[in-house]
Amino acid sequence: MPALTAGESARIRADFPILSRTVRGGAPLVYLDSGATSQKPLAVLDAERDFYLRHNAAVHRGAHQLAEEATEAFEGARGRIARFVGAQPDEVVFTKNGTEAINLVAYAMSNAGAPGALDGADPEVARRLQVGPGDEIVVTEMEHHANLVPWQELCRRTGATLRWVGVTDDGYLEDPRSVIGPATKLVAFTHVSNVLGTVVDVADLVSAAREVGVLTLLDACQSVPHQPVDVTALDVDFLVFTGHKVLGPSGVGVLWARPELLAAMPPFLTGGSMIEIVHMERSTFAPPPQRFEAGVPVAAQAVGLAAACDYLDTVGMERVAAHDHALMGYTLEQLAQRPWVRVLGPSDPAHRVGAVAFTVEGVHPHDVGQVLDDQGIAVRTGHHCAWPLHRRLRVPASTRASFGVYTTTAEVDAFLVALDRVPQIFGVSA
Amino acid sequence: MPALTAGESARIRADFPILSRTVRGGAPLVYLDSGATSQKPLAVLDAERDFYLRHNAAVHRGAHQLAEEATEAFEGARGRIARFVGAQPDEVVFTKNGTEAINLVAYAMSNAGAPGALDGADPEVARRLQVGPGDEIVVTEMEHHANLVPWQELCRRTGATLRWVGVTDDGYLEDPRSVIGPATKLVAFTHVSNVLGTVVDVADLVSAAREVGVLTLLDACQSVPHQPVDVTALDVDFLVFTGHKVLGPSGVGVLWARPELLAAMPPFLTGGSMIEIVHMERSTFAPPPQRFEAGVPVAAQAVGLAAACDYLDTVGMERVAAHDHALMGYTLEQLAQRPWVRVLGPSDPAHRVGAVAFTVEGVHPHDVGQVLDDQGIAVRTGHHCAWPLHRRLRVPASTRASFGVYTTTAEVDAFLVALDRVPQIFGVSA
Amino acid sequence: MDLYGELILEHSKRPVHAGLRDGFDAEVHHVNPTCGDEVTLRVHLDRAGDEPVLQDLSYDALGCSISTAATSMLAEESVGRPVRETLATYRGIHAMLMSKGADPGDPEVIGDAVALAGVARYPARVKCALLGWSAYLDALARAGVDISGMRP
Amino acid sequence: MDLYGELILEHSKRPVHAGLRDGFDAEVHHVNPTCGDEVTLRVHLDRAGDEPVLQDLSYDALGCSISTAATSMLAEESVGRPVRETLATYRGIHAMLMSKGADPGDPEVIGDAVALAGVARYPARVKCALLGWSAYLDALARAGVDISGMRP
Ligand SMILES: Cc1ncc(COP(=O)(O)O)c(C=O)c1O
Ligand SMILES: Cc1ncc(COP(=O)(O)O)c(C=O)c1O
Repeated sequence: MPALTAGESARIRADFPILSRTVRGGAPLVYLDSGATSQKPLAVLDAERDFYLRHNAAVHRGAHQLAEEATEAFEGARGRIARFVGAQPDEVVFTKNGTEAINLVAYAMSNAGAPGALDGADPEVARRLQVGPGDEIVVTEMEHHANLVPWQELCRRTGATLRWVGVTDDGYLEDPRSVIGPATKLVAFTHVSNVLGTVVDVADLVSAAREVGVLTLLDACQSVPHQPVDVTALDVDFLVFTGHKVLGPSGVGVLWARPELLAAMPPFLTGGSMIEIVHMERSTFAPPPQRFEAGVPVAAQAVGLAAACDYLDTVGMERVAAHDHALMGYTLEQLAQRPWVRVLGPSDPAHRVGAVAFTVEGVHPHDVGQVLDDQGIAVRTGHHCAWPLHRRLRVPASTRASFGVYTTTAEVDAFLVALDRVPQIFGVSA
Repeated sequence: MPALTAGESARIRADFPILSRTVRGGAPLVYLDSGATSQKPLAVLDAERDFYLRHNAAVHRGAHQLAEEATEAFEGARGRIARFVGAQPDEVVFTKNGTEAINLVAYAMSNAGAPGALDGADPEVARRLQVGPGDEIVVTEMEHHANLVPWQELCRRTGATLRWVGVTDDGYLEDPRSVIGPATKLVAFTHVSNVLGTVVDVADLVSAAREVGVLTLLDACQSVPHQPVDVTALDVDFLVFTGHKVLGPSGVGVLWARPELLAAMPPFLTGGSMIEIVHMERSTFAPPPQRFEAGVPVAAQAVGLAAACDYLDTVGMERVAAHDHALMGYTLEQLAQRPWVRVLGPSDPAHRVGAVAFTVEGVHPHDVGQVLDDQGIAVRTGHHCAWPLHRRLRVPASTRASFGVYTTTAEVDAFLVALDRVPQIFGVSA
Repeated sequence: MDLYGELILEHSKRPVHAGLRDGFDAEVHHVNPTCGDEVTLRVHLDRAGDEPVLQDLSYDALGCSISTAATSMLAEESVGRPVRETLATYRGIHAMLMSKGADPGDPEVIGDAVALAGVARYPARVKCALLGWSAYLDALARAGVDISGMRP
Repeated sequence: MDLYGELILEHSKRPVHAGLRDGFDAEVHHVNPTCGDEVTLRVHLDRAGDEPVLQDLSYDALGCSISTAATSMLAEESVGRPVRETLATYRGIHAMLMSKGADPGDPEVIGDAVALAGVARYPARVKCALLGWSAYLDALARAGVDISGMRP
């Protein structure tokens, strides 16, 4: 699959007006922070605005024509987004971001311990959802805080124990089978590290989990923007991603789960639109996905995210992946020529997607970022919400350049030129 | 304070393009469903779009110029929205909707029971947040499901007991002092009923709660859109409202709380941006409001909501209230002339805001709504997420007309003309 | 308001076979959570012959004219017939209601329910028209009839 | 890159009074959670006279050049002076950093810290420049000095 041509790149960039702005007194913006959040094409902004200007109403709460149209737009978006990851519409739950989607699962699991919470659920599925003292939740040492802290808190609430698969010096996962065992209830791990770009061997972790019959949750926040993702092929039990990193608006995240799990899970947020019958004394709940979408939902945002799926599918996710791969290869190759730069994570571009984090010998990553920013290059500095991973790699922080579908090799060049000023400014040897 | 003039109304309506569309084969839209969700003025849509087109970046997560601008826009919005309800910026937490804001408090209270969750908190405040068997949560019989089901579930998780203040036949609250007592931990009640329009006597409930020294939470989802609201004057401990009902975008809600409560409360959603230090074994959390805003926040939506506050303050909330009052008086007066209509709730317009729910003798509310919808009048039918209230008033459901700042007397007239067809169509006596 | 034709109003005011009767094989209670419509429905099967026959269908419906009329039509059309045939009626009604107005319904197959054709233009009301039917399918399933492949 | 002037680079490479020394009244540990910068800081007060004097300020700083340099300047400027005077310096630095570039800082009041004036143009870095100062204020408070009214 070929990378994007210069002409295609130019056409894509024209859909993102923010990319032609300048920063810091006239420097053209070079946005290499798509790992934090992506920019949005006009088609996404137009879809959201069109929803508000023509169909806005509370979805699932009215019978008048606007309410019908809004409901149809919202449920249409659910179907579209489901298709983007090879899922069925009813298996897709909308949340406000990836973080809420992970918390939803963590809270459903602790709520499963409340009296009556699993009444009517398939007993075998119910058993898999229950967590208590002696049980273990397994994560990895390369997780984003969003896929670590909710599990720490689940353990705090239930008395379970958190364990983790370690990371090697070169940014791969250690053997999961030394950690996953009969006490494990759930293995929650990232598809792609938001710092190292490492593409995790999902099949290996899934088979390790299957061997002991436990649940798996995949944090796909950093893979869905860059490569085709198919829930069936991945064979996990839960998958999470977030709209704002995949050209969509902020305020919308996605939880996909196997239907039998959603059917058994007790609710997380409760209120309107997720109920079946409400009495003052007690309530019963609607079937999924409604059971997990309390309150007026993020309808305009879902419609925007569906437009983002359309946009990416028009480019073609295989080509998006090829483009990312080309950028990754070029960036690693160029950085390798700079001995004062230490790239974190795998040196083989075939094992990486989306992001390149690095340190400069003798210069704090913040200062590196500042020098880049002053030349218009927007990168992220700090621990990128993966503090334990940085501790593991014995760096206090790092500087990260990350790519989007609109990123070009020329931008990588501009980044390199700006980077080359760092040694001189801080008087370290280049 | 005078109601809006015809000229002012016309100028306002021009800011809401959706109001000039037609429905059901050419009927002009008469949108009387603002209680479900309000329409959005162009200024709000423009503010959101402008944020995406010029400043979009992950807030609080970067040091480059876009990230600075996005953070400033987001925190500026927080300050603006805080001012709208007489609060300080740091006392305002953004959620995805009103429902999440209420769940946040309910989960913080059950999480308070987890080991170590209140370490470092002021012991007196900590005690007020802890809930267990023998404790009581008090709500009212007129609550929206969003302010009922989360408390039922809190009781399920903690073993506490739910109690409620009853509703009289004419839609007022019964004496709260028969329910609020020494076992009460929290009194959660609505400011304005989304069905009856009843304006609750907040001062009375707050003083009943104070007499026994317990917390109060006010669901202001239906008051903030219609009248000036000031957290200091109301003197409650928590206040919740939702952006989409107050001319703002969907996907943003607000929790206001006294700073000493926020300071002591354990987190609800956990992940990035809400932490202080993260180790694999354990984490510590940031001060409020960040502690309660995990993940990339709803920045564009907050910016949109701030623009909605600007819009309403330009009209003037006192005048918005006067306008609503005029519409309410006129609607009640006109409906009173139709003996086949039973209006639910107080007959005195001075005790009502925003909504008029009613039934037609011998015709199901759905059918009433359908007849109206077919003539372009968008109203809501059903239990309006307040099922126990309908049961209490001995009606299976109702039809509700609700107002926004853009609603006109002419629209109420169109509604009445359409309504007058109901008796004839269903062969009941008019 | 062509939606509310004579037949619908007639069925909703005087629902056929209404009321709950004894001697049933299964009883179910279904609600439409968005609006609060409810139906309690019982099926009584005759399994003496080659295939099960719906001997009685009794119900108590609380809801709008569409849901009440639809349940009444279901009862009128189905009582006394082989279950298999009633399921064919169901498929016909379902197809009509999902057609957004394109399918007017075949009176040979669905009887009085052709009067519900207008409902297809109002997606939010389709659930009302199907409330009784979904309760019926559920009751059959609980009475041990294989309805697999029946829910489109 | 006028931000990284001689003085900042000099202070960040050779921070003044760096290292943790014994004989202190209070020790605090502050972090900047968005980036992971950390500082451990100790104050040692001399309370013999009319007003407390900062006898020693020792610290261990892990962070960017801005936060390290700012902490070094704080130490250089403050050690040996009455606490009251160091708080005046703090107010001067805080005002400069919050001015978005409008206030260049008065060298009479804040000393070498005028070199940090450029930081005011980068809101996300202001926290870096204040990390050591906020630790210092906290340490004073824990050592029993009334700093009320000091945090603007
Ligand atoms: C009184 C009241 N409380 C809470 C809510 C919940 O708000 P949201 O749906 O935005 O979560 C609503 C509206 O649906 C309401 O009317
Ligand atoms: C790997 C990973 N997981 C989870 C998240 C959380 O996503 P959000 O901030 O949208 O909740 C992010 C991004 O911040 C991420 O990079």
